Order: sequence, then C-alpha cells, then structure tokens
Amino acid sequence: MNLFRQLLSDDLPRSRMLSALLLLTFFGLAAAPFITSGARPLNTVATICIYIILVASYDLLLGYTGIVSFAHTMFFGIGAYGVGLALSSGTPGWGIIMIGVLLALILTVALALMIGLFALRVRAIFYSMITLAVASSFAVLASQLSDLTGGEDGITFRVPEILTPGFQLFENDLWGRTIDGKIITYYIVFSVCVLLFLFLLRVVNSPFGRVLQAIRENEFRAEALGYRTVVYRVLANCLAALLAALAGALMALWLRYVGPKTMLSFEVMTDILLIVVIGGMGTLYGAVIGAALFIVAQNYLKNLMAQGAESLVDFPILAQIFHPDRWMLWLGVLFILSVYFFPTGIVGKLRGYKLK
Amino acid sequence: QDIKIALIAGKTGALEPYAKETETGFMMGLEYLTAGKMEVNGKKIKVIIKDDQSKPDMGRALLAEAYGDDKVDIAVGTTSSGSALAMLPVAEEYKKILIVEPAVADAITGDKWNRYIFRTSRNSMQDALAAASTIKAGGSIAFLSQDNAFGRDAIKAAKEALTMAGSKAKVVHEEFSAQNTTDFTAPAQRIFDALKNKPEPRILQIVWAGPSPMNKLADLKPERFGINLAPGGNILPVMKLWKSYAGTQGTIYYYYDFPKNKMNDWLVAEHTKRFKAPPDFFTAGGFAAASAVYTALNKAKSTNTEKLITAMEGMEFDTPKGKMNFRKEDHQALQTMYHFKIKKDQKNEWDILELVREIPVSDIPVPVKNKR
Amino acid sequence: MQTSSTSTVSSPSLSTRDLSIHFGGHVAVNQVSADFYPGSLTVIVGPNGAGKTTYFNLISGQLNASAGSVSLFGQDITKFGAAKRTRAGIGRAFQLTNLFPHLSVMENVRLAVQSRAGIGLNIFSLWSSHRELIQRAEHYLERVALATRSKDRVITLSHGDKRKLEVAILLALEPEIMMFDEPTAGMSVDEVPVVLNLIQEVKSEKNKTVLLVEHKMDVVRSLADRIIVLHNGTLVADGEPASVMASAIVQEAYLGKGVA
Amino acid sequence: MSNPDLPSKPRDLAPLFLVPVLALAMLPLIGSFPTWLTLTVAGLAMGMMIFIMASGLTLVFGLMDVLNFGHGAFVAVGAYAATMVLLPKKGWLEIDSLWMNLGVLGLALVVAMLVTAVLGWAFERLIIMPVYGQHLKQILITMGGMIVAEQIIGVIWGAEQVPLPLPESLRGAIFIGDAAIEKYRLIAVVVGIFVFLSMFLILNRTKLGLLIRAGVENGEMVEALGYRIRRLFVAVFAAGSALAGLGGVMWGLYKETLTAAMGSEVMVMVFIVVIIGGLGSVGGCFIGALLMALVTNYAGFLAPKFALVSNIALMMAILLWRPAGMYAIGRRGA
Amino acid sequence: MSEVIDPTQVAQPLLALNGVHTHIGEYHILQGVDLQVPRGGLSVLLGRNGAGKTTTLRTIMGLWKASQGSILFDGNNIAAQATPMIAQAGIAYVPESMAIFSDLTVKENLHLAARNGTMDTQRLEWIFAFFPALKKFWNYPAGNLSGGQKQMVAIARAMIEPRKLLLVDEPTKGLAPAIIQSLMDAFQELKATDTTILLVEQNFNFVKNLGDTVAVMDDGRVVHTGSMRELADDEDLQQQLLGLSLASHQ
Ligand SMILES: Nc1ncnc2c1ncn2[C@@H]1O[C@H](COP(=O)(O)OP(=O)(O)OP(=O)(O)O)[C@@H](O)[C@H]1O
Ligand SMILES: Nc1ncnc2c1ncn2[C@@H]1O[C@H](COP(=O)(O)OP(=O)(O)OP(=O)(O)O)[C@@H](O)[C@H]1O
Ligand SMILES: [Mg+2]
Ligand SMILES: [Mg+2]
Repeated sequence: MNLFRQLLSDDLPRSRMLSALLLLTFFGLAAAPFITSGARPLNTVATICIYIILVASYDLLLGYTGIVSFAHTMFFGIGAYGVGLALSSGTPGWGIIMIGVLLALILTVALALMIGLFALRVRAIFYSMITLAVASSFAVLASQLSDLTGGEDGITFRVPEILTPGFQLFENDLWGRTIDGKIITYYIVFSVCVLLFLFLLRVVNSPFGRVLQAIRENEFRAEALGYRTVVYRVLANCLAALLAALAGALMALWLRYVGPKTMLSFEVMTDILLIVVIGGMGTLYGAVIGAALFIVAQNYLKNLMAQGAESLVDFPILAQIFHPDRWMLWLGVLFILSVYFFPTGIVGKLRGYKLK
Repeated sequence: QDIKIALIAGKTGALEPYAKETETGFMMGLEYLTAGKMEVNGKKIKVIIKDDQSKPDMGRALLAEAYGDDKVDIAVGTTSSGSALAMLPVAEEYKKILIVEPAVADAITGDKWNRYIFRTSRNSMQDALAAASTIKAGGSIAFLSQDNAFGRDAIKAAKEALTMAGSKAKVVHEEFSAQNTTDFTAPAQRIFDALKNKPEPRILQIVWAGPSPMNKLADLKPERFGINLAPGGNILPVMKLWKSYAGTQGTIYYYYDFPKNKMNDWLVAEHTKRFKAPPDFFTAGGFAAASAVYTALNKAKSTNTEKLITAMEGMEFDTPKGKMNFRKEDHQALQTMYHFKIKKDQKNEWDILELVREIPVSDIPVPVKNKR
Repeated sequence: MQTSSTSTVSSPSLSTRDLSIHFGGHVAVNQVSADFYPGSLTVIVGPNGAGKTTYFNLISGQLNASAGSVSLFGQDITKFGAAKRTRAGIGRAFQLTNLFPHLSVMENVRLAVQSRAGIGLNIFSLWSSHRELIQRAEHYLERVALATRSKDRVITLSHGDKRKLEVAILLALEPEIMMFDEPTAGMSVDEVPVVLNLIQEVKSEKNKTVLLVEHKMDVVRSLADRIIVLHNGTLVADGEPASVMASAIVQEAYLGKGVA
Repeated sequence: MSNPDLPSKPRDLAPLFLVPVLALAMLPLIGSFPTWLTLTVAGLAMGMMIFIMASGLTLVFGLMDVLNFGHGAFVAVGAYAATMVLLPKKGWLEIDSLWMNLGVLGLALVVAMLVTAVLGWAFERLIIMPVYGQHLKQILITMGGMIVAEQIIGVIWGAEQVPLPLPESLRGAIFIGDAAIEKYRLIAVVVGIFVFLSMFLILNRTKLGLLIRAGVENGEMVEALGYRIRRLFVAVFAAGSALAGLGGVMWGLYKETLTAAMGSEVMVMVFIVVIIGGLGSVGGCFIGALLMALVTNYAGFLAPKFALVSNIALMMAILLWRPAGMYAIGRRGA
Repeated sequence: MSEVIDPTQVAQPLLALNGVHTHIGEYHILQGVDLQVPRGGLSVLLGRNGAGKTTTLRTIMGLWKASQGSILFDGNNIAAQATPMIAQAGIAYVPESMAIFSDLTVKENLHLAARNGTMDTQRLEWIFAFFPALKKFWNYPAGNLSGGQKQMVAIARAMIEPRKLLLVDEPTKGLAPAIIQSLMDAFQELKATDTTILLVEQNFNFVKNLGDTVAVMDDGRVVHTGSMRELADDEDLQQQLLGLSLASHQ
C-alpha cells in the first residue's frame, strides 16, 4: 500500500467515484486488446494513452504553472517528425528510432528555451499569442519544406519488423487474439505512457511542482519569496515540451505516419485544451478521465449520430442537425457545455461531491 | 452475402464541398448502373460511407477498419491527396483493392503505388499535359501556383508536359505564393515585371486548388502588358465569378455541358432535378468511380481480389466523360480532357464555359512512373 | 542627527548609500543613506507618499535604484534581483496584502519555509515527505493565531487575517533583515499587541535586523529602538525615538496639528 | 491643475512615423516607382480592411479583455448575412451605375451589422457572461461558439462555397501611368477611415472608454459606483460584433467566395494586429494593420519566401521594441 | 443595553437590516444581522477580524446577496436589487480593498465616480483641502500612488458627489496621522450636510469622538448596539466587546 502511495506520489484520487473511474480506465487500457477486437478499438485505446501524456504534460503548463501556450502541438509534432524522418531515411531499426527521438528532443529543448526566454520580455496573454503565431508558422514551415517533410501530405514510413502487423510473436492466438506487431506496439505505447504519467505525478507533487502553483497564483510574490520564477517557468516549459515530444514519437510509431494535419494542426491544440478543461485543470487525473472520454466520443460520436439521424428522418431539421456530417456542431456544443457544467472539470466535480 | 463497398471522403473539414459531390456522384452512379436495384451479380451492394476529415491518420484508420472490421470487398477514396497517400500501404497490408478518387497527386500512381491501387480521377500530369496541348506555339509562359507539394508538383509536371507536347514556348517565371495568400498584388507585380518584355504570346498559367486568384489578377488588367491568363478549370461556384473575363481560355477535367453521351445526359438531368444545379467536377468523378466498381464486379463475377485485379487491368468502362481505361502498368484511368473558353453571352448562372476542343487520350501521353 | 543607537557596536547588517529613484521627473526616494544593525528595530515614519514603501522596494529589489547602493553584511547587492536578495537574507512583507489566493493558508507559509530550505528545484522528492518543513510552517501559523484556518484557501480570509498571514510568511522565511510595511493596518485591536510582541521577540532572540513602517504612534513609541523620518523622499531625521518625535518637522508635516 | 514636478505624458509619436518611414525606405529597394506605388496603395487599402476586421477585436479583446476566438465567426456571419441582400438584389449590382451599386452595398452593410450585432448580443449573454476574467475558459468557450456558428452557417447556407461577386462598377482598377489601384480598395479606405475616426472619437471624447477599462479591472466597483456594467459590456460586445460583421462584408466582397471558415482563417493575423497595436488602443490597431499589410506586400514582392513569416517577424520586432505593443493602454500588456 | 433616545432614529432609520443572512459559497457568514443606521449621524461598526463587518457592507451594496432577511434603505427593501440600482438610490461605498482603478488617473477615477457628468470644482477644492496629495497627483495613474494615497482616492471617490449614505470600510488604514485628522474633519463636515455615514473601523481612537451610535459584531451577528459615548466611557464594556485594554491604547 505504501509502495502504491509512493508510486502515485501521495496524490491519491480523494474520491471513491474517481478512484473507480481511474481503475476502470487503467484496466480497460491494459486489457483492451483482449476484450475488444478489430482495428478501431485498438486505435482508440492507443490514442487515449498518447493523449493522456500529451494532455497531462500540457496541464503541467496550464493547470499548474498558469501558462497558456499554443505551441504544445509543435513539440508533439517535433517528436513525431523525429521518428518519422528517422524511419523513412533508411532501413527501419531501433537504433535509428533512438537517434530520431534524441534529435527531436534536442530541438525541442532548444525551441522551448527560446520561447521560454522570450517570455521574459512579455507577459501572459502576449506570450500565448506569440506561441500561437510561432506554432502556426512552424506548421506552415513543415508543409513548405515538402522535400524533407512530405509537405501537407506527410510521410508514411515503415517500422521495425517486430512492430508490423505481419509479425506474429506466437504461433497460436493468446486469449483469442493473434499477438501481432500492432499489439506489441500497443503495449510499448501503453507502458511508456504509464511510466511518463507516474513521472509527471511525481513532478507536480514535488517541491518544484508547488512552486509552479505559487507562480500561477502570484508570480510577483513568488519572486519576493526568493524563487527565480524565470528559471521555474522555463524549466516547466522544457519539461512539458519534452513530454509532448515523447508523446509525439509514440504517436508516429503507432500510426506509422506523420503529417502536419495530424501532428501540428490547431485542431490538435483545441482538443488538448478541451480535454484539460473537461477533465479538470490542475489535476493530472483530469487528463486521464478527460482523454478517455473525449477520444472515445470522438471515435464513436459519429456512429451514434448516424443512428440518431436515421430515427429522425421524419423531422428534416432535426435530422439535418443530427446528421453525422454535423458532428463538429456537437463538438462545439460540447466545448460550451463543458465550460458551463464542469468549471472545475470532472475531477473537480467528483472531489466536490466527496466533500459534502 | 452482400457486396460491401467503403467510400471514404473528407466529408467534414476544409474539403467538405468536394466530398459531398463525390458522394452524390458515387451513389447516383450505382443507381444508374444497377437501374436502381443496387445489385450486381445477383448480390446486394452495400455502401459504407466514412469521413476521414481529410486527415491522413483518420484515412488510414478508417480504411483499416473498413477492410478489417467491416470486411468490405472494395474501397473507394479519398478527397485529400495526403490522406489517399497514407491509405495506400493499408490496401497492400490487407490485400484489398482501393480505387482512388478524386485525389490527384502523381505519386499515387507513381512511386507510392502498389498493385492494389487503381485510380479513376485524373492525376496532375494529365492536367498539365492537357494544358500544354493548348500551348503549342512559341511565346513566353509564367506560372502562378500555391507554395506547397501540390503546387510544386503541378508546375514540375506542367514544365515536363510542355516539353513532351513539343511546345516551343519558353517558361520565363515561376511564382509560388502561400496557400493562404489573400493579396495578390505583389505576386502579380513580380509576374508582370518578368513577363512584360518577353516575346509574345505571353501566357500566365494559373494552377490553383481552391478559390482561385484569377479575378484578382484579371482586375489588374494584364492585357495592358499583352498578357493572357490561362486558368485551370475549377468547381462551378468558383467559375461563376469568372463571367467578366469572357474569352479567357483554359483546360478542365469536366464541365457538365461538354461530354455528349447517355450517361452524362442522365446525370445532368437527374442532378439538376434533384439539386437544382448541374453536376460538378467531383460529381462526375464519383460517378466514374462507381462505374469502375460496377464494371469490375460484373466482369470478374467475384469479389476475390486477385480476380478483380486481373479483370481491372486494362479494363474499359463508361463514365459521364465517355470511356475510361485502366492502364495495365500503373492502373491510372486514361481519359479525355477539355479545352474551354469563358462564354460571352451566358444564359443562366451555370452557363459559363464553351467547348473549344475535346482533348483526346492520345494528346495526353501520361508517362508511367511507378516501379512494378 | 546621525546618532545611531548606542547599544550597537557591531558592524551594520544592512546599509544604503545615497539610494535614489525617480519615476519620470518625480523623485520618490532621494539620496537616502542609513545603516541598520542586528538586534535593533528601526521604525520608518513619514507622510503618505513620503517614499517609505519605495525605499523598502529598493532594498528588497522590487525596484531598481536610479542611483546609490545597497549592501548586506558588507556585500554590495545593488545589482541583485529580488529573488537573489531574498535568498541573501532580505525578507519583507507587503503593505497591500500580497498572497497566493487559491492556495491554502498552510501552503502559503510552507512555500516560505521551503524557500528558506532551498529545495524548490527538487523534482523527485515528495512535497508531503518534508515533515520538518511542515512543522515549521505550523509553528508560525500558531504564533499568529491562524492555525485553525490552516486548510482554508486564502481568499476566504478576512482582511485582518490576511495581514496576519502576511506576517507569518515573513517570519517563516527567517531572513536576517525583516521589513514590515504597516503590518498591523486593519488588524483587530486586541491582536495588534500579539503580533508586535512576536516581532519584538524575533528581533531580540534571533538578533534580527527589523525595519518597520508604521503610522500608529502608540506602536511606534512602544517598539522603536530608533526612528527614521522620510519626507518627500528625503531622510530628514534619524535617531532616538523621543528626540525624533519631538522634532518640529515630525510634529508639523507628519502628525499634523492636533493629534498626539 | 497639473503639477510641474510631475512630467505629464509626452505625446508619443514614434509609431506614427513607422508607416511613412517604412514605405519610403522600400522605394529604392523596389526600384520602379509605379510598382512601388501599386504595392503601397494596395497595402494601405488592405490594411484598412484588416483594420475593420480587427477594430471589433480591439473593443472586445483590447478593451474588454475578452479573448474572443469566435470573432472570426462574426466575420463569416457578416459576409453571409450580406448575401441575403446582395444575392436577391443581384440585378441591382449588375447594373453599371455606381450609386445604385453603392446603395445596395450600403444596405448589405447595414443588414450584416444588424445581424452580427444581434448575434453578438446573444453570444455575450449565453457564452461570454460566465467567463469574464478567465482567459482560458474564454478561449475554449468562444472556440466552441465559433465551431457552432460555422456549422450553423453550413446548415443555413450550405457547405458549398458561396460566390459573392463584386458589383460591376467596383471591378477593375484605376491606372495612374503603370501603377494600378483597384477600385474596390478605395472603398475600403473610405470605410476604414470612417470606422477609425468614429471609434477614436467615441472612446476618447466620452466616458465610455474609461468605464470599460475600469469595468475590466474591477467590475464590482464600477457597479458600486452606480453603472450597469453588464449592460454596457453586452452593448460593447454587440458593437464589436457588428464591426466584425462589417469587416466580414468588406472581406467577403474582396475575396468573392465565401466559406464558413473565412473568418477563422484571418484570426491569427487579426490577433497579431491588435497585439502589436497595444491592447485597447484604436490608433495602435490602425497603425498595426497598415504596417502588417505593407510589410506583407513588400515582402511578397522582394522576397516571397519571407512573406509567410513576415507577420511574425513584424510582431517580434515590435514587441522587442515595445513589449506591450505600440500604444499600450493601461498596464495589462506590460 | 438600552436603546438610544434619539427621536429621529425611532421615527425611521435611513438603513435597517433585519435578520440578514448571507452565504458565500457553502459558508454561512452572516447569521441574522440586525442593524439600524439612524439618519444624519455617523454609525460605527466594530468587531474583531473575521466578525463579518465587510460582509455586512458588501451585502448592503448587493455585492453579496442576502439569502434571508430584509435591508430597508429609505423605506425600500433593497435586498434583492442589483448593485447599480442600490448605488443609484444614493449609497456610496469605500471598499476595504480600496478598489481604485489603477489604469486610470486620479482624475479619471473621480470623473467616473461623478455620475452626474462633470465634477463640481468647488466640491473638488473642498476635497483637495483634506487630501492635498490628490491635487498634486491629479494626472497620475492611480496604480502608481502610495498605499495611503490610494486610500485617499477611494475615499474621495465616495465624496465627489453628495450621497445619502456612505459605507466606509476601514478608511484609516495606511493613512498618516495628519491625514487621519483631515478625514475626521471631512466626516464631521459631511455629517453637517446631512450625509449619513456607516463606518467600519478598528481604530477605536479615531471613532470614539466621531461616532454617534455604535454596533459591535461577532461571528456574523450584531452583539451590541448603543451610543458611542456610552461605550467610550465604559472601559469594562470595551474590554468585554473588543478586547481593548488600557495598556495598548493610552
Ligand atoms: N511604480 C511607481 N511609478 C510611479 N510613481 C511611483 C511608483 N511607486 C511609487 N511612486 C510614487 O512615489 C511616491 C512614494 O510612494 P511610496 O509608496 O513609497 O509612499 P509611502 O511612503 O509608502 O506612502 P504610504 O504611507 O501612503 O504608503 C508616491 O508619490 C508615489 O506616487
Ligand atoms: N470570499 C469568501 N469566501 C468564504 N469565506 C469568506 C469570504 N470572504 C470572507 N469570508 C469569511 O467571512 C467571515 C467574515 O469576513 P469579513 O471580511 O466580513 O470580516 P471582517 O469583519 O470584515 O474582518 P476584518 O476586520 O478582518 O476585515 C470571515 O470568517 C471570513 O473568513
Ligand atoms: Mg507605503
Ligand atoms: Mg473587513
């Protein structure tokens, strides 16, 4: 039990319902390949794992340090392109993946430092706008350098043999599922994500994490207490960026594809923001619950709507609004409702109930 | 057992209008060919429509889902070239046929090709060759295109096409502007400066996907420097804005009034009846894809992939644009294109172009670029 | 006037030399030179806008001097930023309450204790595992009678309680130089002596250098070892409380006509 | 009543000179005078159009501190609303009479502004109200609002591109020697200057600007002084939306094809303009818009590759020079 | 504690709180406050930190909503009204946090407070006489002022136009003795012009000569009401209610 506390960095869910949800998510993700079948569910759970890290690392910036950055997808993209470019440059192998990731991480730190230091001169909202501009021009750049990056089309590449769908680990099926390269990839993604998440939990519950919160609350006072806030902010920036890059690398490995729409677009950024808010800002468990819910909804909402629309054919206007092609409309509504009804996120709400 | 076909298109997002046309065309095609019964070889055809939002990762996942989970026999798609390119390896993994429509990137039937890929839509090279076939004489040419993979490919193809078509014209300038450029004053000035003292005829060829800058350039009166504009064809809502530029010439993949055949007559009539507008570019494309599927199933009498491939290589099929033919080497459908001129006296809002010449397949010698 | 308190024979812990700052053409602090000694409490008085808070800001690094220097135990710290000065041993409380509003009362004090312990950059240890720091924080909360509210968020405190927290944070930082800017403004009348005694106690037991800005004359009289008077940014009097309070300038410019 | 020891703020003129200095500095680089004139006039006019779109955001974001990512939706709605007048009255536009054309156009502008103002009113009540003062939630909820608005445009007007042809008499260009000046851009200049002057006068000659700024800093206190700040804010928001709608019509007529995403496409640019101008400053926003359009044009001519990042470069340069933008009002940017 | 014998108060107080309860979130702060502010006088509200004085003023202003009870101002129940309406009914407020608009200049701060448009120069000079710093820093951004100067702006803002009732929350904190003296004079002059003042204060010395009636709060309730003189003269009572001892306040 004590070990468990240590693992979670003494940051327990503090609500029975939340614990139950978290356990459900954890075991659901761990066992997903054996309790579902087909390509889509596996794709969904892998995306959930990666988004948990992507969002949790963003929450380190947003929820804990109070920095609104729009450049998070840029780092996600750098990680992804690192793997993608490395793998498409020669025979796929682990060594080259490592080199790709390493180079991506170096670029990430360099950029994060640069942006972080620029933040010395300007404040909060300007900083956000600058990251927005930098990220959007980075995306443009990626599609401009088409010889290197494949432009808007992106690059499809091969992965090491053991990760390909053709590879089979065992002759026979295990619990009714062939253990192919995809499943191996999934478990790699899953375990890396669990480790990174535990690491993040530790970071936010360390003395360092508490200083970040202090900076969010009152930077001026934190400085007056003797904390060099610039150092903390830049560090938080770099940490978050590094984790985002790692998430990007996993994403590339999973998709065997990189491209600006998938990795760099503003849409990814809005998804991250939405998940943070739905889950609950300033609590990493929010990232888990939020990502799981959102990605599942994103993947299955359209199917649901299609069924709904079919049953509404008699009401043309309703059918039009529930038409699956209008799913974005509902996504928008979701944005609005989540801010209305979950001002503290799902986690905040669940913990609130516990209090009463 | 039903025959299942997946149609993947970017139904939401930037390319939404194109995808809608493809879907309409595809469904109307099947309707026409099966005479409304939606059956082939005595089996029901079931179409599963999927929206990849023009995102390559979605395209991939959806295609895998279609082959793996939905067990479709043939897949058709998709709107964005990026997504289509990302889908190609999936077809190979699952050993199932993918008919590409309407993505145009050359690489699809070029170095990214595999034997499960067929394409009914035209590729960039076909566009370029068609355009080049209208510029046989000498003179000077400048290009304006968007600064991305599509634009650069297109201009490369256009230059290659000029050589292949034996044109004597010299390319004097290539201008690439950002996709999201709104103010074309600066590019126009650069082009005018480059072109104005060069030998006549002076042609500015515009290759632009999406809302075209044609109006903006025309407003600056390139005539004063003896420059003629040569736009590529576009979808109807865009071309509607061109009516002030009567006489301007260009080439296009499909315009509802050009092809004369039974299939097109039906399409135009039915479409106009149902949607109060004639069919467009991508409607015809979707229709052609449906015809390819139907003809192949009919010919192979089976849904077995190998049998289908055998049937489809070299297969000829009817489309609203007349006959198309899947070339054996790279599975690209060879097809006619059209040389148009903007009409002077337009009778209604959709009466925009007049035909100068139908460009036959023989004038569009697309090189084979894949490695078999 | 330059008679510093006779009991201090040691060297000064903090001194300012010709310290000045101007905002545009407005000179807020004008060539103020003074030495402060460990174990002594200096009260700084002066009319509103005299430059008292600004003088504090110059010492603790919230503002950069236009001219002059600040030194701490003989070391010139004029070029140091605010954070560095705090770590060097200069701590201050603010006139207008300045706290971490959404953190708990406990966490507010804890952050000060942690800064003192210098473990802010520690990423791998657990916040909750530093028992001794938590105990120190609890200790200071008890001293200012806020222990019962330690779990409440700061925004739920009343004005007076926030003032007490402000004092607790400075005490918890345990700096060599402690600067209080009107610590008792808005505090309940019965709590004022408690807090003042606490300051007095820290000063004498731990031999700290205390600077205090106050307007309440009774407080000034009972507490001060020495008084400095600022007027329009200039140091106009410095010395024993009784003599300074009796001086004409204080009587006239500061206390006004009737009040004593 | 001002005091001699306190320096009153000197009039800050440096940003005013940026535009002419930039333009003149480019003349030798460009070489040909007609080309320079074409580029400069086109740039100034484009700047006016950007300014009109950004002016609403200066109110809403600069002054009221609402980070409205949905501003673009109002631009799009404005343009689409104009089609309600312009498409049925197409006959009038095709008549080659300037006054007739302008009349219809004016009507379209009014309708578009009314529609967007009403929409802005509703938007404020439903979407913005709960999130005043919380930037992050503003970003999310307005982004949601924008998606919904764009989708509803799709439901009402269809997902296809809607063509919006320019009236005949505004087509084409006026030629001065070899320099070409598009007619439509001249209209943009007139409208832009009109919007600028009215905003400038209203905000500087009335209590309104003060009230908004005070309300943002402490709404409770403004209410305690007896002002109905909620009503004021919703009115300002509606005005901002109407300006966005106006900008949308101008922009739509310029682009001639409308898509639901046309507003969100220009959002980054508009945000940059408001920021480099300095939050809350109408004058700064105006200069910022002109600068941005000129820089884009010059860069597009001299170094097209650079044109893409010229916006960002401009922003970085200005923020390095003045971290709070050219004319920051208050201390929000500092 | 017997009632005060001032006849005007018996007739009709300007402000009367009857059984007011206020909740902030889930906290129950005011638990049945009964308070009467007689017309034309200066009433003082005393109490320890956290007693609920500020909450009472904010509830009167409508900045917190009373969950129960009535607040009669000039005979009308304002408990359910919106803050701007309450202000327009003739109440001015000096909040504990001062709440000056730091972006605006001193002039602009006062200009906003002058709801009727222009500022009356005579009244302005009258205010400047108490707070000369305001005149000196007239065109200075209020955020750059010293703590005490900000307090002066907050007070001046409530005095710039005549109002029926001033709610003043701890105005003396941060003010130098000379200015406190001016403030006393100002309050005396305001009383003479028939302005009623409800003053929250910790500084007993300041209010003991100024106040007419006094109420003492503890734990969200009024625990004592009476005349000021009575309290000022009775040290035992002071000790009991306020914890004041002679030692700390000579
Ligand atoms: N950041 C600033 N910018 C401009 N002027 C300032 C700034 N800070 C202080 N001042 C001015 O400097 C002078 C001194 O202010 P300071 O806050 O030091 O006074 P103080 O002695 O602390 O007064 P108080 O007793 O009222 O707190 C004031 O006139 C004030 O307006
Ligand atoms: N926003 C809030 N949320 C929750 N509780 C609050 C809030 N504001 C005040 N309180 C609580 O209400 C009680 C009364 O506070 P109030 O500010 O009215 O006290 P006060 O009498 O004005 O004290 P002081 O003399 O310290 O200003 C206190 O216990 C305080 O903690
Ligand atoms: Mg001060
Ligand atoms: Mg209070």
